[in-house]
Amino acid sequence: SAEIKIGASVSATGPAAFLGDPEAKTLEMLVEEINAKGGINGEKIELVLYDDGGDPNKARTFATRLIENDEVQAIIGGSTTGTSMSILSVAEDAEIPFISLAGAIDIVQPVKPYTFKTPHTDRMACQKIFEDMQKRGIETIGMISGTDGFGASMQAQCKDVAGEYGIKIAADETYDPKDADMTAQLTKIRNTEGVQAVLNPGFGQGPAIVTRNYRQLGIELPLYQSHGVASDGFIELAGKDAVEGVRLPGTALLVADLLAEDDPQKPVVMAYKTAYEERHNEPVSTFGGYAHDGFALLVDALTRAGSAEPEAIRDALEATSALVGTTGVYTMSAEDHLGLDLSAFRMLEVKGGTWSLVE
Amino acid sequence: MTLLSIEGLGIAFGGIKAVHDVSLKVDPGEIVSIIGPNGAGKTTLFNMISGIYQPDSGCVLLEGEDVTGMAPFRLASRGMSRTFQNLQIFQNMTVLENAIAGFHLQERGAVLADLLHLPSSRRRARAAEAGARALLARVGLERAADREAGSLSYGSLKRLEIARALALRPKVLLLDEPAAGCNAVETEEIDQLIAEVAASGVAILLVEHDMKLVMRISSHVVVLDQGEKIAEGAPAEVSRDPAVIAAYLGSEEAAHADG
Amino acid sequence: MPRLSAKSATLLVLAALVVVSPLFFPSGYYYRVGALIFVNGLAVTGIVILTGYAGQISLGHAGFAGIGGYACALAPVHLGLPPALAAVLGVLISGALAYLVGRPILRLKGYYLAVATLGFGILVSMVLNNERQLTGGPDGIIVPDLGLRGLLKDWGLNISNGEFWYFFCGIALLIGAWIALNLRQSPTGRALRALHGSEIAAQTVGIDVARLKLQAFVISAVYASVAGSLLALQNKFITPDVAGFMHSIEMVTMAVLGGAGSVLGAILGAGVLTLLPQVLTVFAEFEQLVLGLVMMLMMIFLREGLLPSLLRKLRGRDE
Amino acid sequence: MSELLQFLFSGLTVGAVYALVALGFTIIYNASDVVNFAQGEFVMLGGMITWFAYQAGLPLPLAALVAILATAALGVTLNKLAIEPARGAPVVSLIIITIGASVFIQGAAQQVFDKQIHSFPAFSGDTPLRVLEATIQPQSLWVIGGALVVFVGLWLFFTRTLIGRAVLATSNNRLAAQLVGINTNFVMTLSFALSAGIGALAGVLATPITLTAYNVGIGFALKGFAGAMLGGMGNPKGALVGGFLIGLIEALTAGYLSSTYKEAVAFVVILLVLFFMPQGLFGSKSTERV
Amino acid sequence: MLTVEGLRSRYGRIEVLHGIDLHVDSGEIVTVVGANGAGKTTLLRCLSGVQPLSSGTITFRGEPLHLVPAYRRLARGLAHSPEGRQIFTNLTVEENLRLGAFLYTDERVEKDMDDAFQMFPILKEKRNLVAGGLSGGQQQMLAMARALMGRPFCLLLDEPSMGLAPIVVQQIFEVISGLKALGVTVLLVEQNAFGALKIADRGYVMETGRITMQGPSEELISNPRIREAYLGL
Ligand SMILES: Nc1ncnc2c1ncn2[C@@H]1O[C@H](COP(=O)(O)OP(=O)(O)OP(=O)(O)O)[C@@H](O)[C@H]1O
Ligand SMILES: Nc1ncnc2c1ncn2[C@@H]1O[C@H](COP(=O)(O)OP(=O)(O)OP(=O)(O)O)[C@@H](O)[C@H]1O
Ligand SMILES: [Mg+2]
Ligand SMILES: [Mg+2]
Repeated sequence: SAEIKIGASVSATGPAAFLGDPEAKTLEMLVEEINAKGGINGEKIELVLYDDGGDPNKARTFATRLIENDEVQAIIGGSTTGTSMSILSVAEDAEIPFISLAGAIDIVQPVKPYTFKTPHTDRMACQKIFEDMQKRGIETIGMISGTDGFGASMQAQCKDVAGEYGIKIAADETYDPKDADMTAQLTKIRNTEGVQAVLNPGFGQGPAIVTRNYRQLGIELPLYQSHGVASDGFIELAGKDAVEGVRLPGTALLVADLLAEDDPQKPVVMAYKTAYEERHNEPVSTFGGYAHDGFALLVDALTRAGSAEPEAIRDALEATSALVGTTGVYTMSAEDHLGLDLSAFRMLEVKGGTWSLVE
Repeated sequence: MTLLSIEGLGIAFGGIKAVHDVSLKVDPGEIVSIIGPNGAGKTTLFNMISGIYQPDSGCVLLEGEDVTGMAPFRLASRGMSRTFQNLQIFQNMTVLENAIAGFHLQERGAVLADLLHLPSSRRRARAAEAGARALLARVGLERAADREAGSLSYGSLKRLEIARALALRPKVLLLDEPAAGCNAVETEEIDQLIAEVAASGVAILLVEHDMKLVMRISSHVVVLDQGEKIAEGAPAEVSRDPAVIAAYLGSEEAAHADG
Repeated sequence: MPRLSAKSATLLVLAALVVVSPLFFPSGYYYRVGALIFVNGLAVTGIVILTGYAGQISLGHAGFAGIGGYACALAPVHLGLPPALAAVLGVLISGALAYLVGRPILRLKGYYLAVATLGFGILVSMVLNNERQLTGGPDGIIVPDLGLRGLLKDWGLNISNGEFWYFFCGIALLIGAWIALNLRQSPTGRALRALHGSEIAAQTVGIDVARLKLQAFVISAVYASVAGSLLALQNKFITPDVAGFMHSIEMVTMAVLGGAGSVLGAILGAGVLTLLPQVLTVFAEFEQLVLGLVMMLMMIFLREGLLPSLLRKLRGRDE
Repeated sequence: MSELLQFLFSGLTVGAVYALVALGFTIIYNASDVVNFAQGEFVMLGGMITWFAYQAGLPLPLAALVAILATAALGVTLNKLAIEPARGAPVVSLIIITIGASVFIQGAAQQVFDKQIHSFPAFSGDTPLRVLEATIQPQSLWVIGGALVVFVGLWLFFTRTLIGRAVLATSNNRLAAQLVGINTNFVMTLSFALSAGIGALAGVLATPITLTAYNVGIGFALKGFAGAMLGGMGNPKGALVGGFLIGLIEALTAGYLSSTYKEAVAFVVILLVLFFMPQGLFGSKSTERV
Repeated sequence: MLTVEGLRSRYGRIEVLHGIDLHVDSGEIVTVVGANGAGKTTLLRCLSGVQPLSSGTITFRGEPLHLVPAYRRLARGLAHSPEGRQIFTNLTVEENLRLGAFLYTDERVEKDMDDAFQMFPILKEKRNLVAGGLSGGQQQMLAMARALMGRPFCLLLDEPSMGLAPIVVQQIFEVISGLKALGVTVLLVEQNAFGALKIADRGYVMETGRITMQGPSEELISNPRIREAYLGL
């Protein structure tokens, strides 16, 4: 058939279901939407979606399957860095464009011809946070990170980039994503000389528990969370009282209603947010947004390429310019297969139990 | 030199002396029987001799060497073999394989040879199998060779254990109630087998409650009661000992009763 | 007609499967699945030796797979070893570690052994996760190419990546199965099964139980390590997941599901559990549900494992 | 000093959760020699069902009761449909069945409920209690109290009641148990109901602290298993002490040594204990004479 | 009291009992003798319900028993002291006995326990010790005592004298005879055929899964074939 076949392998179950589940739901929704509108250049899109459970070995198998068996023209997916790395090596070998939904910079650095990615990097999140800290005159901080892929990767990036902002990490603690109590680590941080703020990279329940324990211990220092928990669910889980004053770098999606009317992202995020929440009856998350953007990039490229040849798609992807997504505005080039800058992030703070923009 | 000699062996469980200061000797070709009431400490004595329990006191000498508390598998390689009152069968293997297992010391070799199926490994295995079949025939289990050991009746298992113990070609053989679960006729077969083994120069230590068997084949009888030796001597002598009759036999006829 | 021994029959069936299956493969993806089955089959064959023969449970064998895999990732970079030698290094480290760890913990029995091995596996995976400088942390690390395919190409044998790994792993599995089958019928194998039946009786026939268990543990660790190396080399990428608890559980499940006492059975189990998720993608949403259900049903109705139970049923019908 | 106290509170809170899970393991193990790897799923169900019932408008105590009863019923179903039909199967097969059940329940939970993380209010509010310089959540006291109550209950059950003795007899020798008139099927049903109920209770008590989601079961199962083995499988005292010990070791390691390797330290301690006490701290050696 | 008709039983595919007919009248002591592997143990296991029948019927006190699950048979009055003793090795001697009386909660339990201790004083000495630590013979006594705690009308005994000292063997046979006075019916499987036949009223001879001979004890004792094959005379 003349259909365009797009493959996806995401972690809809398993430890990274947090990421993969909204991604899968988003992709299914968007494909349906676009087909209802008559497809791209008149051709319908068929989505072949697999759940790799966050296992890189499985992801590699599914990537092989998508390419060799299902003969897709492009792949979106790889919710975690590990699965993305697995998929990209297959895709590069087969010369099929691949848009990764994972955070690590290694995925697109060094640039690989067929691999792109949508999420801002952990490093950018760290930079955004440190910028904010700088503004508040914070120089010494304590970190408490999850040992999962997300937490560990961001922990490393933040440690790496902290010096550039003149920030000293005086305490560096971790917790297992399944841990139930972090008061021991937080006590240690509190008792560390000179700590002025605490930063918690991680996703899942860990950050919620950290936030609660933080208040339980009565720590008054500013608490920074990561974009890993940028969702309304986090406020609910951590409890409105505990979460008051917490800051984190988030995407426009989270504060869709607060965006200025002239904000270029406003229409895009509002459309996605309304559609998703209506359909799935659960709040949108940043991660679903990555899939949204990945799909938008692909649709945009397909439209411009006017062909579903992998080669043509790749070229068109690389030529993406000023595409407005939920995460930010993408402008790709041969040297940059991510195409976002720090402006993609907005510093948010919980005030009165809801997100607000930090000016 | 005595083949096996035990000197002042003793052990206690939770303060209770199960065996206390027991000494005895066995020479090649001899059958020494240990009798005594239930709980007298016979099996415990066996367990100490064969290295399963560590004695609290005393020592075990095998061919003049002190082997007290030595691991069972080392004792096996020095020529000690035994059967159990509570059957210890390799339930997950066939009857034949159980018997072959008894040949372990003769058939074992380099693991690497086994992994690579080298001719030496095959040769050893073949020899063991032939030996095992012969032994099964000797205890009347040749027809059951390929059955799963777990599916044998109690009496047959008892005999399988004897076959396995004989496979080690022991210098000392400890038999714990070999005739339990066998009727009079079957007991006689076992009786003969033991006598033959002894005649071939093996030292045999026997625990058995079947007095007919004990009286018939023992060269020497040791009587334990509450962990202590209360009498010893020739079978006929012991069976007339009033202390033995009171503690164990119940009546003198019991020693000669035909049942 | 002389009766085929179980060993020759198993090897024949396996060899036939490896060689004939590709005739029916519609696409390259099937080679990939085949290769995965062979790798898992190899790991599980080690479990057969440890659990099926010797009756010792391990919930930490993925740790050895992790060591094998990371050896291939790290040794070429840090020690400059070629990947194939790195795998050998992995085997040596796994074997040595199994020896050191096995000595104290193999005294434990049943669930206590299970929890001790579990602890070992968790320690390994924790190191792989947390020593980011060295291992790349949870995000994983790139594994250099084995280079053998290039070599084959130079010799005029040009096969695709998928095909290469399919046959390479297939051969590895055949060798692994051959060794495990040799062991079973050998004096050592018999001694292993004997200690499974009764450790006390095994001792009294002269079997050095502690040593033999240790040997089985080391051998099975080597199997896991080789499997881990093969996986890493063919994926060209590795994450600490290979060493994770779930992977250990998966290995044991494959072995038991297929029939832990039989090499062919266990490999069959590996096949079923590797294929199942691929087949179940049709159910997407219900994949886990169905997987759990299949596991339960198979164990309820084929309690000795897939192959032994099926053979028993077949034989039952003959008579 | 206040630091130490804070670490101890942390360890006790987490340890109590582990202890509750470990206690859940003991019953089924005592009845059947099987470690039920689906135990963690019972904990998950306790939390998830409570949350859903609570969302649906039930008052929290009633929601919790519903969750415990529903989970107990599920435990019975699991026994009837999966464990009983497999009677006589080797223990490894039974373990695989329980693992299969765990996978199945998880799969079902993500269908019936959702994949989100949930929590419900703590029973006695969130205002931390201050002890010297340290603080503890009121909910922690609930969990610790729950672990102690369940322990005492189980201890009395196994040592003081004939039916408790019958449970032990069933695992020790099923054939003999039948011969003395014990309905071993009933014993199994009862064990699964109790075990699942205790698991669910753990979930109910712990969720305000640990939060819950469809996939939290395996983590609980693992730590509970480790705790039970450290204390000696099958012994309620062992489960209690083992669970608390692991919690305390983790908290103290995180506080004084390294939070990264706190679990490693816990497992090293387990390995050390087992090296010297192969049956765990309180496990009784089974006496089989030869 | 107990009637067995056409009883067949199998282990897997192999049938080991090929149609057993036998009956035990109220108050009788009946013994079954046979060589190793004849099927005696299997027969008793069928009667107590722990081994399934493939066909045949068992009638006990006028009611069909073969459909009653094993654990209810003690309540019907049928107790079994099995081969291999099958005591609860992890429980204490006293707990073993109490579980023997699992069905009862009245005061008689204490009295029965005293009786058991009187019969086997060694058990009283060891009452608080774990049963697994007992010697073989002591365990055998415990198994017998535990069966009696169930207050049976009919007692199935599988080689009760195995591993017992001669003095206790005499005593056991006296106890069994004594049961008769108490109105307890006994079906006794014994390798000590001579001793068993001496106290039994009637006997059956079992060979490879079939009953090949039966009759009053005296008759069997004097039968030359039996004397040669089982009594070794
Ligand atoms: N492991 C143990 N734990 C506790 N007590 C033990 C243990 N082993 C032996 N005993 C005690 O030691 C005593 C001797 O037991 P042993 O088995 O040696 O007796 P025996 O002479 O073989 O008796 P039988 O003729 O009944 O077999 C018994 O009272 C027994 O309870
Ligand atoms: N679990 C089993 N599986 C298969 N076959 C069995 C099993 N148990 C017993 N058999 C077989 O059934 C037959 C009868 O065995 P049973 O134990 O009833 O004999 P028995 O008369 O009690 O013998 P013994 O005097 O040796 O105790 C034997 O051939 C035995 O091998
Ligand atoms: Mg004894
Ligand atoms: Mg019998």
